[in-house]
Amino acid sequence: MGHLTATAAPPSPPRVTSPPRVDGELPMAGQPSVPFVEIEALRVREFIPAAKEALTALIAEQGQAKLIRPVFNWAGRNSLFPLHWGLACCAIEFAAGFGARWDAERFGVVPRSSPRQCDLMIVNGTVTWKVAHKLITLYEQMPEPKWVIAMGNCATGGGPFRTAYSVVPGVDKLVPVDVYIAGCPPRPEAMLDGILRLEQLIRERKE
Amino acid sequence: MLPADLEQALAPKLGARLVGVEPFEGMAGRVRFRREAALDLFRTVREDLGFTHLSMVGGIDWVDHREVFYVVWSDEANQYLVLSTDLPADDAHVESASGVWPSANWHERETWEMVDVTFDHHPDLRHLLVPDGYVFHPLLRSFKLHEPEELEVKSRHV
Amino acid sequence: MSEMWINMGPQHPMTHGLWNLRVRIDGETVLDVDPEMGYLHRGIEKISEDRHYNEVITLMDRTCYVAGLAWEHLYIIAAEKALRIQPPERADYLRMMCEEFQRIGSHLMWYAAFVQDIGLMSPFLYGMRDRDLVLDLFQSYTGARMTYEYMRVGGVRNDLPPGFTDQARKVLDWLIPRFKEYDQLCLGSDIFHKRCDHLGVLSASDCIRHGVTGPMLRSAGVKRDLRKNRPYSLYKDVDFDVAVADGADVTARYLVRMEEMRQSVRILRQVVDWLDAHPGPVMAETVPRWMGAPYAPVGREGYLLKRQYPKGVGFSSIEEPHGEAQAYVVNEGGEHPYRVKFRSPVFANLSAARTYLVGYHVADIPPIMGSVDVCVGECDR
Amino acid sequence: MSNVTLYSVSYLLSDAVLRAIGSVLPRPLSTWITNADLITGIAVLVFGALLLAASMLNTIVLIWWERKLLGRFMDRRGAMHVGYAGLLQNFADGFKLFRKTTVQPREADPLGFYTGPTAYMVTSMILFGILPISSGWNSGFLPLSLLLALAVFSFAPLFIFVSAWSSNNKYSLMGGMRSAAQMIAYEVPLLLAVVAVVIVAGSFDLTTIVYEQQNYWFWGPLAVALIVFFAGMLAEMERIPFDLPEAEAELVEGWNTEYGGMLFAFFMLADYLRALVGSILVVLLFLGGWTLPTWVPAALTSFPLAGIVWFMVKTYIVFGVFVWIRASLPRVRTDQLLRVGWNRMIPLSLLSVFLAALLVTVKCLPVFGCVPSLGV
Repeated sequence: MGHLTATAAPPSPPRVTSPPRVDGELPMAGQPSVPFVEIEALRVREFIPAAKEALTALIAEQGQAKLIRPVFNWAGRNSLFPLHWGLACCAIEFAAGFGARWDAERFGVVPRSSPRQCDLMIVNGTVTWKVAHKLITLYEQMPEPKWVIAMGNCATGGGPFRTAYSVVPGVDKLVPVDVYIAGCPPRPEAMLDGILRLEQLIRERKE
Repeated sequence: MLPADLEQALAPKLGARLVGVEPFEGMAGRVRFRREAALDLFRTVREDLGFTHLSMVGGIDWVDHREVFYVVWSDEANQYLVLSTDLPADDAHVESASGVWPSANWHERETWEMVDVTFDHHPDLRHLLVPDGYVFHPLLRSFKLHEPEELEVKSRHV
Repeated sequence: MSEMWINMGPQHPMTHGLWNLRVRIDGETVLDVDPEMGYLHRGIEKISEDRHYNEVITLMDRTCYVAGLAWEHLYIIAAEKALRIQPPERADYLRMMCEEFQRIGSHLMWYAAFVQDIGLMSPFLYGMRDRDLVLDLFQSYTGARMTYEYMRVGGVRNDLPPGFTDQARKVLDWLIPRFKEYDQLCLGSDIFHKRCDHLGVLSASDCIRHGVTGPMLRSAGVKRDLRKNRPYSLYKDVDFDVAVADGADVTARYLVRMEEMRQSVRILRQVVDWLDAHPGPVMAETVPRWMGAPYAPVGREGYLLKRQYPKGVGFSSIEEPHGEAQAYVVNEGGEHPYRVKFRSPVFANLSAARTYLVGYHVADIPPIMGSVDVCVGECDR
Repeated sequence: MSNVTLYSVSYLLSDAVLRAIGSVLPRPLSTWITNADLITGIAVLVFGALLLAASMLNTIVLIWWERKLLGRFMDRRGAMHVGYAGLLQNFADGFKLFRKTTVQPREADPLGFYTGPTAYMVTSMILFGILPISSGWNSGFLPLSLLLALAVFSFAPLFIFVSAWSSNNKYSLMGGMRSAAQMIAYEVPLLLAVVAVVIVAGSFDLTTIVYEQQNYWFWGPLAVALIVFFAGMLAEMERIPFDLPEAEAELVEGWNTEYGGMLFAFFMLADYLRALVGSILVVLLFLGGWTLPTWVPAALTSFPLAGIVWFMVKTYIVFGVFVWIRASLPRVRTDQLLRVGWNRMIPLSLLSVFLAALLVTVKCLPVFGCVPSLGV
């Protein structure tokens, strides 16, 4: 082992980390050597949403990929969780659709009570102006991607109550509707048919 | 219980404030009274005549005046009775029955918001069926229903 | 935990409809409740004023969507009184049959919803399954599962199809053992008794003070059933008992409803036998063609008033599956009723919510509200 | 058979792969890559991956099994149209939840909101690594594996409570409180029932406990302990009749009301992982693990992987009983649940410990081996 000479290795040039520049702001002199961003990252509360955003972006990117998209499409259309709520008459037929005779669970349709876990809102009945803003809130609480089925004439266009002072003439005035089911109330078969048509729509969707 | 019996029982207590008792199909009768008599009549009907159960309170808009009717039943007599009073349209108020029959509470709230009849001394007179802040009284004859298309056209012009 | 208000509704599994129960709780104890109604207020009374007498029937089916035929019956009695029309006997029997089948259907729906509230999962499906059989019967003679438009002023729309009575008897024979199964699933379980006994107690005097009727009143030991006390239609001709229970709690309401279904089966057997033996007209002769038309005439011309009816007020009250319903129909001689006012039993039963909910646990709210049997459609109208 | 274990399989796999890579690489790299330590390390990773895959697969099949069975109890068919007999239904659900947006409520605390479900999921997965499935499928000799499993099992209320509280929803909070109270109340009888098993078996090692059941399965002599353990497991798994924290009727979805997307999937998976672990523990402690009675024909026990197959059959039957209970019992109330827990279950579990001690002391245990239906 020979001893190292002082001149053998030239000193490495000091690495300069430039502070992030914000438009309209002058770079400040005498900043600490640790960049500002790293201090921010150390704060866990800020870091977790940032990491989540990056992860979501990654997943979204993956979702666009040709290989994965059909899988997600298949999964999305085969497991539609409708919101478990009942507005009016159609709610009874909605419940009958989950009964023993029709059993909507065959198609992977399981009602969930929390809007966070739903992808499908079946508006099963008359929507009044009093409940309108709650309906919109529920719709907004549902995570993307989400769909809406207007079940029955009332949800489609007000039905027999369209002239009434308290009834919204069609839920499409409030939220975007994907499938309309006619009937007053529609039979459970019609409800299942509506769900299957929605599945078809998802299958044919071009992203 | 016949209308004549009712009149006999009520007339001494109410005097001139009792307008009259008419026969009514399927009921003991229909007691018409002036609104000043409301509380006395309710108490008499409930405690002396035994009509312990108030079934419904409703209002009718007769354009020139408004009518409020109360349907009560008695278990012992196995009879219904309808009490009704006429109120002027510009000053429609009557004493609340909810102190006598607690079940009147919601019915009176509904009548208030639908037919615009104020119930004095009601414990909790606020909107029940229509949203808070709704200014119309839908069951008045002057309140007309229209097709939603008309509504849309109007709102577009506004 | 300090006191807080929670909103149970309008989207909540407990509500079985669209209403909001605001609850003030301390930990798990209920301190105060405030039902908030009107989320399904469709203005049926107002729309009726713009409608022809027979067109109101359409709204009646939607008023109470689990007991449409009972509400049709209620309205029809009041309208016939207001218009002074007498239906034929067979039509009355048919209406009774409708109402009793509807009572079974409604109670089965109640059973399905109620057992879900106490956490029983499978009986929900059993209740819906057996209700579908009743709905099949309705479908065979009215053409619809839930919204029938079957009754008309002056009678009913059409007679029964051939072979209906045999099918009805088969369904009745099927139902009786099922009721036993339901009882085994509920009353046979200790947990059911632990959950439901002495719960939501509403004594007879409280019931009367708050205008509570129907199974809730009968569960408090009061023997009041309009079919027996003030027989409307032809209920005086059939033989049945009034279901009464003591205890005024959730279990008592369960027992009353179960017994009512059995009694309905008993009534139905008599009614079906009568219908077999007595064919006849189902529409009164005095009713003009446009009023009792089997199919609604096309266009407004069909509704021209042929005859002024005498002015009058019709009042009717029937024992609807949820309780005592009343209709008040004012006829001013036109083709539309001047004013229609309905008394919904659920409306009164819910207005007493503070009396039977305060002091219990949060977990007790669903069974109690389940035992009340809320149908928001008829409450908000 | 007995010397082929999960670890030996993964070691062979890693060894073969690394040697194959080493044979094509130049000299210094190939010696480095065929290093024994590296092979061991890779083998452990493969071992973990196999465990993970097996646990995930089993969990998903378990959900399918529950849905089908529940459907049959309810007079319907359950999932049918996605894959053969709906077998792919849960994969579809999983992929869908993976794609869904995760909504974080504005007022929620992000730290607890995200770490809660993740930690719940991870601790439930660790459990699967501890439990032996057959003579070959285990993670080696863990002298205190039973204690370790129960310790990890009891982490759950903490994470449930954290996630419930941080999601800032009143229903979640109530669900979390109920969950914590319930799980803590039922830990005690659960552990005492396990003590009875340990007294009879004389070991805390799950493999030893299974081999101690050579002559008689423990459900005969320790029937009381089995009942206590079963009920305690029901409460720990939060299934009907003890599913108060998620009581759908009053608390919308209980403590996972605010969770959607992948975090909800974590909860769902972890719940069923715990259900699987609960069933596995019942099989290990009371139903003889992967062994079968001796009167069973040898052909049924000698085929490859027979231990795993029979173990899984038993586990799924035990889980079927859980499903059966779920389909036929109503839900109890919180105070009743806690009263039953403290007033009935703990005395019963103490009784079971006493009975176990008595059986060991008077040496009457071999009697159970003489009953043909019990004996092996």
